Amino acid sequence: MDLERFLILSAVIFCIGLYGTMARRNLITILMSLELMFTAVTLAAVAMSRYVVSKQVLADTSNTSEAALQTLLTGQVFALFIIVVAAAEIALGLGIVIAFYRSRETVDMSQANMMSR
Amino acid sequence: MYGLGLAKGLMVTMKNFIRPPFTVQYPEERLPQHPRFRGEEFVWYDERCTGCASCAKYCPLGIIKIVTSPSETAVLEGDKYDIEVFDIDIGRCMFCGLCVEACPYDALFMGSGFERGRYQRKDLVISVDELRQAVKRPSTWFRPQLENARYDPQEGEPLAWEDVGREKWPWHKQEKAGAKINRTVHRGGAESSQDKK
Amino acid sequence: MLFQDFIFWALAVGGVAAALGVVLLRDIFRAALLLIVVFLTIAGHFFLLAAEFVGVVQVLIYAGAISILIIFAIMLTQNVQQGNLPNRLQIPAVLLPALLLSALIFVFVDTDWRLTEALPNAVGVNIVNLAFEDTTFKLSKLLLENYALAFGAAGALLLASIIGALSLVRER
Amino acid sequence: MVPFLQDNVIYRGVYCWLGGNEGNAQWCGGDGLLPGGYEWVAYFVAGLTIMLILVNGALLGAAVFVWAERRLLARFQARRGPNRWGPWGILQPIADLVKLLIKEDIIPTAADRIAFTLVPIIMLMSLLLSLAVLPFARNTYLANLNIGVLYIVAVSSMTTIAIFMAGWASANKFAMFGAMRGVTMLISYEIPLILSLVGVVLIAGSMSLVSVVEAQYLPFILVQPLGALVFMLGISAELNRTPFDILEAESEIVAGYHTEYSGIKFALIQAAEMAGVLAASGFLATLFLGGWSGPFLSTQLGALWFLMKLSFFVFLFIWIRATFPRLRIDQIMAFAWKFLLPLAMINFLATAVQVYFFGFYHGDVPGEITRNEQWVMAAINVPLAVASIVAFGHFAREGIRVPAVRLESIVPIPRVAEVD
Amino acid sequence: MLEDYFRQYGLIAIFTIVAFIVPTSMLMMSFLLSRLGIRPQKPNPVKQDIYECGMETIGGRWARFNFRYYMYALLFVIFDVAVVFVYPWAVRMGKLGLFALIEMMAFITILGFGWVYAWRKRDLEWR
Amino acid sequence: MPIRTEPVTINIGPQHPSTHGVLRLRVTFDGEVIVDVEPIFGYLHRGSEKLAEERNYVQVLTLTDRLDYVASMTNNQAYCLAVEKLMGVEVPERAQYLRVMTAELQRMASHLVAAGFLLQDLGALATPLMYCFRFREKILDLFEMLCGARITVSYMRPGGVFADAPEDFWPALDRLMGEAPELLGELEQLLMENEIVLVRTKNVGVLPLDTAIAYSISGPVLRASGLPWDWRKADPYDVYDRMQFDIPIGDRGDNYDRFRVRIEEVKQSMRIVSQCIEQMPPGPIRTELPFVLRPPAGAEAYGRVEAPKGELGFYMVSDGSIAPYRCKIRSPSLINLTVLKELLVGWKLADMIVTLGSIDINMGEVDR
Amino acid sequence: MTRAFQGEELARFIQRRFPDAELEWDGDSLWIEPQRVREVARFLKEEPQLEFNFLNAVSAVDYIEYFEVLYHLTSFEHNHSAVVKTRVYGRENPSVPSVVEVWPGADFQEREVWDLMGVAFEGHPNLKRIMLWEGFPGHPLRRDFEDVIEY
Repeated sequence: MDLERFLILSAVIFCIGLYGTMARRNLITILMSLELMFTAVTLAAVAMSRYVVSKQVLADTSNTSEAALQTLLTGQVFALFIIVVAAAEIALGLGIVIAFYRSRETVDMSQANMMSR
Repeated sequence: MYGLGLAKGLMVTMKNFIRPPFTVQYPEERLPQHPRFRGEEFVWYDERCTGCASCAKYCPLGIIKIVTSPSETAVLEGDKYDIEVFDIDIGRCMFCGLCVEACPYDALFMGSGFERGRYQRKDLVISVDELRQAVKRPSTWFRPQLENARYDPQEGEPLAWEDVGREKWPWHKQEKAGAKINRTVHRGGAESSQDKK
Repeated sequence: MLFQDFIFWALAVGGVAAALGVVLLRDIFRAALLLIVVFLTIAGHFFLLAAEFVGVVQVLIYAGAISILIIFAIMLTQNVQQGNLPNRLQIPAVLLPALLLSALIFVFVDTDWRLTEALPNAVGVNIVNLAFEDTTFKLSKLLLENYALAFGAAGALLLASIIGALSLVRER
Repeated sequence: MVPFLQDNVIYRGVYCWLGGNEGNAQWCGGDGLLPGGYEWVAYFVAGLTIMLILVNGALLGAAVFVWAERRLLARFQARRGPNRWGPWGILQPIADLVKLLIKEDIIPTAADRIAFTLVPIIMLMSLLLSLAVLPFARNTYLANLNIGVLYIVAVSSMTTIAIFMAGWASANKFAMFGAMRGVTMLISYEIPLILSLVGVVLIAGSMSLVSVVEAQYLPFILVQPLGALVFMLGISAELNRTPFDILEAESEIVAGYHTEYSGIKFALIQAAEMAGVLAASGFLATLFLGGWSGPFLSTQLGALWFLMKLSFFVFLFIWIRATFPRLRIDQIMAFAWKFLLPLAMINFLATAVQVYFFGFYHGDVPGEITRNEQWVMAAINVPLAVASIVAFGHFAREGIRVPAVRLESIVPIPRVAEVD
Repeated sequence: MLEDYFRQYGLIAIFTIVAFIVPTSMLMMSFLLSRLGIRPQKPNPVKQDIYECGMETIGGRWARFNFRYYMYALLFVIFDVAVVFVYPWAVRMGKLGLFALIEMMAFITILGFGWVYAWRKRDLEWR
Repeated sequence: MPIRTEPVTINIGPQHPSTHGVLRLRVTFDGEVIVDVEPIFGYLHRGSEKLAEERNYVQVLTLTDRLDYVASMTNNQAYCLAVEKLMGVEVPERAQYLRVMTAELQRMASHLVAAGFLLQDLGALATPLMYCFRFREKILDLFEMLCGARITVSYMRPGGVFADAPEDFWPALDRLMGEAPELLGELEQLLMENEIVLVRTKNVGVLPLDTAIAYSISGPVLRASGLPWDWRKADPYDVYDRMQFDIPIGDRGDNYDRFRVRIEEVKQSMRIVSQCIEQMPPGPIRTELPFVLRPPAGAEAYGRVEAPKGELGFYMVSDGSIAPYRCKIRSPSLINLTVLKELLVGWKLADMIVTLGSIDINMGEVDR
Repeated sequence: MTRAFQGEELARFIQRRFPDAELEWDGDSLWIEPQRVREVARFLKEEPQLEFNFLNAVSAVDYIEYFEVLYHLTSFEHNHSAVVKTRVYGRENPSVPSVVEVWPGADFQEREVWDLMGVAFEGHPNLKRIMLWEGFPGHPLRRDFEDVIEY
């Protein structure tokens, strides 16, 4: 149950984030919900990395060299890259929100459909 | 080089760190107080005061209250007035010393205290009884005779009324002083206080 | 394992509650503070999963940097206390994640995972222990050799986001 | 018994006293109080002992520091300082604490009560947590994490959030000013702070503070002069010490982010700040001055050496506070981004090249920089530090020129002839 | 050793709880003192007003702030991410060799461009 | 389109750690930058001018002590000059020398306070302030020796000074003049080259000369803007025409120049004091005047001095009675404040406090 | 020495520019008509031989039947000074043109005169009470002011 509970937790947080992105009007809340989803995915990746082993490693059980062990950490590397992407995303996303706010004086998503004007 | 000024500043503070501190531990250790210091607890000589109320008149704030009445012998023998009330409201006093400057008989002097903290304003009013009973260590402010005698209110003995005058009591000597005050008057202020020292 | 289980459940309950707070609270500043709590609990999970470097990066970047950026953006825009309003799509917004969640849970439970516990102990040493000891040390090799290109791309992405975000926000 | 417990003096003592069973007899030399199978109790008690030391050390240290700062500042200012309570006024902080404890705790009506109350807790918490990895004597620490250096930075970055919460929750404009300024400054100084430690990590080959201390054949302040300088400046900004105390600049924004705090909450915030100085001095001593290692008897007198080095930095902090005025926010930002950041970069790149060269020289045994090599690095890095400070100094000194006051003896001559 | 790892982090977890309890208990103590009547608790509207130099607060409570603060936060986020990535490399610099060194230099240089860009565009200045 | 940041209006004062008394500034900020300033004062208004109409000429003197309570000697001097002009009285030479000497000592004390508080406003945690006060304390000690009070001296009288200096005053003064250069040098060393002070004050709060003149600025603030105008030189009163001294002026009129000019003026004051000690003639110290003065009816006079804060003037009108008919006080602090808005708009909050401090106002004088 | 202009001397300057001005002089003071204050002020500031660029003080004296408003002027260029006065009659709404345009330094001084003496200055940009609070009854420096505040 070790892996599953982490994955389920990750799924729950992901879905809460999904709800937030769909149900809220404030652009900043939407971005915050996106961040929730990002972290949920990161959690899943790290949990996988900790508990799930790839086919090759399992097949080649005699190989305990560093290189093989390192493949176990691929999930963590993924998590790191996700964090980088999340940071870039939030920087640009909030930049867009600020630019939006600058032209509309609001951060309300329901006003965003007037973008074509 | 950048930072040289900062380093100089650090050196200055370090120099002061090593030096003994400049301030003193107040109640235990006191800075020398100069004889001219204008302070509280006015020194007032009943014997000298005629109740003319010049001081009250010249007080810029009007905080001196004087009530006098002629003494029984006043009309006949030319005695001075009895002083019934001589209230000084220290709470409003600004210690300018104009009352002392105005006193023609050298009866009022500045004191040299500064520690008269009270919880209520009305306790700050000095009454005539307090003035009579107070230890008489007048400040030498505006009293050159005391200053010439090098009188030090902090160290010196309390002064009697004969010792503090600017002149040798010319008007009391003959016709006024004897009626009320049974003291012989024969010593001048300046010399006598010097003698004491 | 009792202690670890306790920590897990405490963090999980706290994290889910905080996450719900993030999306449901009306006061957007408090929502942002709760977002920090979510990040911290997830960092705790990372430590539980023996990923200490990822955990500390999570604290540093998510809780320490991204949340500050979000809070600043909130302060820059209006209506802090009433800023987090729901929109009209409440029913689909509840239904879709609920569906997705049930599907995901089904998949997670149903899948037959190849677990690391299945790895045999080679030469008397637990391979899992070996693999997750000093992860930072091992991560560096992966990052800089196996994923060198991605690493370079991350640098480029960061550069792009600096330039992009600055020019978006800059006052002109 | 795991190796990490064997090394730790306090763990070992408590463990042996309580739970030393047969399996550990070879290094405990006897049985403990508890029967076998209860090692976890011994372990737990040992951990709590260190926590007790850390918590009490931090809080008492903060109290002593308050006293020391007030006394020393007074001496720097040619004053006497508090001297009524106890000998040399040493009981003054206790009196202050009692006063603050029984003082009315006012929460403004407009404030956000929950966030307002949480602030002191978070501040003290992040401070205490950062102490967990500090080795304050040989093998004496709560935990020796592999990511120790980053752990410190990460945990102490929570203070930023607390400061922001304080400003926001107070609903006070001065507090908000202080908080916005503070957060902007703290985050700006975090980058050079993190970068300046890379050099240390490069030489030590590990982020664990214990390894860093062990790798210091020379104090790293010589090997990494730039790193030490940047870290020192960065940490004094993180601690809101002069000249970076804009977030509680009393002459401008009253008390900054803690304007509305009173009573015990104020005491806790102050305690966190004061203990923060101690913690920062501890980190400086550990990372750059060799921590518990001393010229002699560093095994026995480790705590003493550590304390001495810590006091040195504490004194330095107080000295600087007594001397310098405060910078303005734009200057502080320029200082971080235009002066400290490039210096940290230079330090890090130079150290990287040096370490690479020495690693290459060693061949197969990397990560171990010997004493002589550290001397060589010091010889390279000290002139480099001076050179780069001079080079980048002029970015920070924009607008400084030689003082310009002239003396004029004459009033301008009137154009119309004077009629006398 | 994973066991060692969990022992250490277990201690940190306990320490977190202790570090939470210590300030909280001090707040509780103060609260109890007010219950016991040792500490006064006499609120009134003037006392609980916001401090603004003795005058009533002008304008609303929520002041929106200048976006210059935001620029620094933006720069900070990006640089923070970048700087953190230096650490895994730094701990095994010796083993990774020239390629990693060059790669890290390249990474830092790329970010250096961002820094130079921000400098040239005067984003590092407080205008 | 820029983000519309709502300007924030904040009260700085009257209860603020660094507004130099009970001055209230309603400041509007955009971020950290000042958009608008409105000084509001009157919290210390005592109606000195009205009070003066109900007191005799000597009693009014005690009111002047309380105008700029950091520099009572110069206040006394200005008032006495005005009354003497009104009466047409000559002052004995020795009294003039004593006046000049005490006024210069007072100027040193006042400038030290100004410099110390300026640095306090810069955030220097009271260290320079303590050093300044240590110096000032020695001067105040001399005042106590001379006239029995340290702050509200009431030393001068129309027609002279009330008493000659006691004998032990002169050695004490010599001692002070001996150690003054070292004390001042320490202060200069601590601050004049300090990079932080330089970046904080140079080119900050620049007051161009034409603005300064248009806004009737006087005193060190005017001189820092570059005009060597000093009433002691331009229209010498008492014995200033016999004194050798320079007028320090600044280049740009920024905060640093104002600070620096004050420090230089302290040095010049030291020069004047030592000249006074050298030239001090024997003789009477007070023209014999009745205690209650009665200037001729309809007489009016404007007496002014170069007070440490600027031109301090007393415009007196007499109706022949024992009290002045009108006593208008031209207070430099109030008039120097006029330019505050010009000086502050566009600068930052931190500069505001420093600029305010560099003008060196005294609320006792502003509100009167 | 600062040379104090005699009233007569100054009057001649002003008469040359404003021939119809009604002037009085006595000793070193000069009286002008109140409605002409701003013009004369500008002339005094700009005339190259006078150049009174510095306004020392604006004062007002209550002589019961009229208010006298005084301008103490100094020229930094020539180091001379002058006193220009004007009389305003009437106790209800006495008013003088403001000289803030000419000398911005008159701002607070005119406000002070208005506050304490009750002489209004036409054209002052911000004429409101300065020392006392808004709504204070009367102008305390007038000779006939009676204290109505209950303490």
